[in-house]
Amino acid sequence: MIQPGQILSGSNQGPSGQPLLEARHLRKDFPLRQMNIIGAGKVVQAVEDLSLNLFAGRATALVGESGSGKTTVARMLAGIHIPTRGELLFAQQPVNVKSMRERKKYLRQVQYIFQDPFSSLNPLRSVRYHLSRPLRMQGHARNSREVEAQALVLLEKVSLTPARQFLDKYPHQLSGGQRQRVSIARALAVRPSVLLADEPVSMLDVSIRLDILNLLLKLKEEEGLAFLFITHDIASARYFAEETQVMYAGQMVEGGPSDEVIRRPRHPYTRLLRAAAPDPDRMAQNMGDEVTGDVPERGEPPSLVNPPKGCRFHLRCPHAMEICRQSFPARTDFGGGHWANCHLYSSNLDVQTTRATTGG
Amino acid sequence: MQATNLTDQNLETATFLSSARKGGRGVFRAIVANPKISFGVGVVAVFVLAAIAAPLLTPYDPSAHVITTGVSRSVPPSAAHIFGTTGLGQDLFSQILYGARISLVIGFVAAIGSTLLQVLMGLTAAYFGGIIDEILSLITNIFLVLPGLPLTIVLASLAKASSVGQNELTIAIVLLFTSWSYGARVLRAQTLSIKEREFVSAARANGESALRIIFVEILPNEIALVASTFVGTFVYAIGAEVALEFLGLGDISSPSWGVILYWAQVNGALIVGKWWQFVPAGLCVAVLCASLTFVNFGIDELANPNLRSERLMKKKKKSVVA
Amino acid sequence: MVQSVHSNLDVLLDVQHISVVYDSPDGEVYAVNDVSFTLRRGEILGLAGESGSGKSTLAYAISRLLRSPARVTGGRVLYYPRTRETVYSTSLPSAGEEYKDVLSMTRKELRIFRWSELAVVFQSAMNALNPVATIQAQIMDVLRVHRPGLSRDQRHARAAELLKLVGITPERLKSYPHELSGGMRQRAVIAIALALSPEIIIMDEPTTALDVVIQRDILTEVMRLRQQLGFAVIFITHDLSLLLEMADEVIIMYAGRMVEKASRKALRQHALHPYTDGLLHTFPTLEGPIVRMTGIPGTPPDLRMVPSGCVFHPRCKKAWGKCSTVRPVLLPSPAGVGSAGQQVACHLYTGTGRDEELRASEIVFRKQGGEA
Amino acid sequence: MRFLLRRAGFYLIALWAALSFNFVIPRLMPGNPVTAYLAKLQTTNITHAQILAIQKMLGFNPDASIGQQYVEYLNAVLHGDLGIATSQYPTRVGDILARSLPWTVGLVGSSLFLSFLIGTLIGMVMAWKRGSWYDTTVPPLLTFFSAVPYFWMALALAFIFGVNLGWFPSSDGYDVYTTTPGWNLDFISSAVQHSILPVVTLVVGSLAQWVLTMRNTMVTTLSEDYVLMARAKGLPERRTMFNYAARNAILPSVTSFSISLGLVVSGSLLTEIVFNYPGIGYALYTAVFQSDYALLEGCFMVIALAVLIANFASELVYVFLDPRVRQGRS
Repeated sequence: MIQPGQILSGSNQGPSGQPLLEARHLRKDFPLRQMNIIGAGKVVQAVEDLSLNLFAGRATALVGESGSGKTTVARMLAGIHIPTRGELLFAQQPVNVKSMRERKKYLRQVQYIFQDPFSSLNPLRSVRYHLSRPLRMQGHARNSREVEAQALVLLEKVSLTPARQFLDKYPHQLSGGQRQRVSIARALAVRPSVLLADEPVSMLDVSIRLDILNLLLKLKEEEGLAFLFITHDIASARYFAEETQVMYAGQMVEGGPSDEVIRRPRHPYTRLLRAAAPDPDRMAQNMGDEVTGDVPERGEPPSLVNPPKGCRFHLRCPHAMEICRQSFPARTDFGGGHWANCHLYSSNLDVQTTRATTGG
Repeated sequence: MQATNLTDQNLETATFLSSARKGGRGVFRAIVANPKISFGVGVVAVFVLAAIAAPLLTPYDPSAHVITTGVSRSVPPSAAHIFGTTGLGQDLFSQILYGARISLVIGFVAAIGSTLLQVLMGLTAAYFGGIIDEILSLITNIFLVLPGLPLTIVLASLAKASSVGQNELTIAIVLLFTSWSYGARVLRAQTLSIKEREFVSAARANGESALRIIFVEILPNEIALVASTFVGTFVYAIGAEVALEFLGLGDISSPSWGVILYWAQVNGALIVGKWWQFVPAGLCVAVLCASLTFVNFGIDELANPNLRSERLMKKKKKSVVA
Repeated sequence: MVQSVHSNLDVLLDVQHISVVYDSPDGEVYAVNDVSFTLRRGEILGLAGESGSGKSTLAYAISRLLRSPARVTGGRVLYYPRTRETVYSTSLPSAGEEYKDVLSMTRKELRIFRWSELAVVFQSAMNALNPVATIQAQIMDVLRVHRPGLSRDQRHARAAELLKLVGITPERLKSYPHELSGGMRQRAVIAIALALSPEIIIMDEPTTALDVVIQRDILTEVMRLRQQLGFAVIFITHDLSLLLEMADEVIIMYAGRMVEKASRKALRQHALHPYTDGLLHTFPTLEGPIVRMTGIPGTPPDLRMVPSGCVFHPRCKKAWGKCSTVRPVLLPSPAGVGSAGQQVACHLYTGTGRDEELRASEIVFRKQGGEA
Repeated sequence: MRFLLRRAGFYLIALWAALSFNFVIPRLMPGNPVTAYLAKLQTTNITHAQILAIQKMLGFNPDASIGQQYVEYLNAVLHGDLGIATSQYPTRVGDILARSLPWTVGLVGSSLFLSFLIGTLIGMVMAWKRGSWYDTTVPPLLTFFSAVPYFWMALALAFIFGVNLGWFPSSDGYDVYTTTPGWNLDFISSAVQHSILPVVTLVVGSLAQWVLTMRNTMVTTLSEDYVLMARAKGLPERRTMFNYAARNAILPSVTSFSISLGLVVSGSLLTEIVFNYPGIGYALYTAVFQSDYALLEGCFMVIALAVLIANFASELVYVFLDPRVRQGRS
């Protein structure tokens, strides 16, 4: 067990070997279903162009506000939504999510952990039932004796001990943290190699959040699972994931090693997130004075039905320029895997970006 | 249709059912504990027992003409004839007992059939969504908006005219087809809300089949609602069946509550003051329907505790400060 | 028992031994258990605690907004109004009386007291606003009831002024709540709260449902308005790091009991109660090395089966004999420990031998930089 | 606005469905519809015109295809030609319906309005004063009354107040002997007198539906934050109850209007029979009694049309009451 206070290693070396799960230029538009049949098919452009790689034993965090499309990304990777464009590769083999057979084989490797512990378990079913379904579906256990044995192992793995006591409990007899552990155990039942965690701790009490995060870290390190960690809290992204990518209104804005992206943010939006995040070490006086520009809609992400052209952040960006309204900026690499899509850097303007007062 | 609107019944109440599911005993204890349900079920049980044990309770054959002499064959209630006799001198008490069988059977058959139809329409529309949902909802809403009883009257009278003939089964089927729409809409609404819950997407991501998700994962969480719409349909069916028979669309030869009232109306019992020809039968219908509606309120309170009348809580100590 | 008799005018609210009970089918549940504290004029008092800690119940008890089955079973809430010159305020207590006990106010007095002296900002603005009425209607009805003297367009002007105050364009007066975004709805609720420039504003997790950026905007706004208008704020949240940034004083609640009260500075430097200390170490940091942290073991308490003695002892690393039997009382921190005015309810600090060496080892452990 | 257009479209489809039912049902019944009717009539002297009338009513001319018959039937109906009422030969069905519709509309309209008003008020007060003595006595009482079949309630009221006590007339729509229909005073007063018992029957029968719907939604509305905020604002009780709680709690009642409307209309048909009140219900009764299928289907169509129009009106009221729907975001 990792001791408290021990510096987490492996957070800064680069990924080794081939990515387990690759997403290349995924795009997702949801048709806005008009009630009247003849209505023009308006579309919600949820995710514009997403690429990311998941490596065994490492975690990539996807950070963004509500409505940024981060959950849609997770659902695309979990085969719940079918991407409008772009492709998905598992162990370098393209995955055709449309075919039921291939999807089922893919789902044996990639499991989803849901956000709300109170609705991710069927209230009328016991913990035993929840674990037995995946075990039987994937053929890991054929009869109830094998199911019980493997279920007990799973409960031990998520430290719900004494396991036998939890086996026949109902969801309403468990606390939020315990329910989340059961849904993690359910995900582990199919012996996956990739776990997609959609804000696994944001609905939990502060004191038990770290227990769940540490459990997931243990699974990452000891079982070598690859993680996608979706969150709106950059501090937990830095704590949990080696890689972080930031999304805004369906567009990728910045990415790279977590420590680098969060402590030395380059994209104005990441800086805004950094400045806005509650930081106990910062005194109350300079309460984010630099952040509150006078843009009336300053705090609201744009609607995704007809999003603004070019970089969708230009409405709220203190450094917005004319070019930002026309075209989406190309990617600029800052070395060490740290990149950002922003005209401040990409259209090689000579303007020297003033050192932002916040951050590193 | 007396079904109460349970669309906003939230899932937490399902935990009540699951906590009562420690074994059959748990559910039974929960039902008996609720005063409204136990009272309602008790009264219905009395009717059912009376209907079954009819031959033991009354010596007369319901359609036999017992009173054949005297000024009028219709005698007021007396020791011999607890509820008096009909215009043709038949014993009303036995007619009501045997009649109970018909009303209960027709009501039950229509209610069961209608509930199955409601579950089928509601759940498939909600689960599959898209075009299927549009079409099924359109049909449901049309049946909901069209006035139920007139349609039933038209169907029943045409059935009577054609060779299908006039028997309880046709009435039950007619009632079935005109009573399912409200329940289907309510069930669809709730299934839509449950479908969004994450344990359903978890099951789907796990590769479970759609059928299994609907009937094993979603339906059990709606038992309270299905029970409530079943009882609501039962009440509607009884009311409609009695109304049809009152209009003479039932089998007027076989004694049932509606037919008793039909003959009361035809013989002008009202004008000549022979109240016993329509009061007992009417009361039976009212008491049965009321007790069933009571069961419905009990189910509502089981499903949505804050509907329970506050009075029970007030018995506790008065609070220090208002 | 903390005696707090304040004659000087800077005390606004003196809460003494408040207890709140929920009547549940299986007996009475103590949601708030014997809590006392004072609120000074213009002070931001943070109320921190996890779910089930009773922080919201305490705030609603003080403002007499509790709904059955909750009811106050003891204590007093002494309100010291400032006799103000501005036309908006009506001084409640009759001449000579220095304070008014909110809990024993008559219905009429309560109606005058509400919103003109104490206003509330609810958590999810979406259902705190009447969905079928315009924002303007919901501002002006308060003005019509409490400021009968104002004419219709004076009220209209005041409504527009309030919206401008919180950064919303006055055209939005005519719109309905569902037409506003999350951030704007919350600002509209704050505008309504400011309508009668109350002395106290209770904010029940005002920004929890909002995104980080909007939360920052709104909190900055609240700080600016407090500077400008001088009202006191009772700020309820589960996010302790927020309070460490903006609150003057912070109260930590656990299972209905007040476990610690300290200033922001004292809390950050030397949190006394093990639960507070644990809470402070559950926030991953944005700076410094990434170090494995542990949350607080065990699960939050079930108020129906509250552990004996100190409620926190099952989860407390430093629990010893007395903790599981005797309930600790809230006492000012002993000399040389913590800072002035800091209160804590923990046997570590009741000066009975056993706690001295435990605490000594505690200070030694901390000096070696044993934690972040 | 788009919301209203969509709803209007729906009601047109519903009307079309009602018409099609009328056309399809007789054909669905096994056996040749015309011979079945003739056998039913048992009258010996069937004039050729009657046979034609029946055939026309059924749109049944052997040579035309089903499709043609259907089209023919539809435009006949749309021109108000509902065929001949065989029971009151040669009067046209349309005329009978025109004569009796106003009575039913008056009866149903007034009793629906009264029961909605009284029921909603009682429900509101009961929820507001939850836990008082009548919160536990009124619901069971109302449940009993609403469970009583309408026509039986009519019989009981007619018997007690009409026949025995004689307070109110217990049959006919107006005093046929002394008054002549028209806009003269004594006809109107006699009509009102005659309508009292039927209206009371319908109101008592349907009251429970409104009271309980309103009470349940009011109970949930009262626990909403905006009601708590209204109280915190120090607004007077009455204003909080009406402007905040009731204003929102009334919405589900209006949407459930369509269900209750159907119930009250059905109830009125039977009540009219007991009071032989000259409305559609009575016409329907005679049609059923004398197997006059043209009149029967005519009645059904008129009732369906009235119910659809009433429902559309209730949707208009709902759009007016709920701003969220006005922007087409239903």
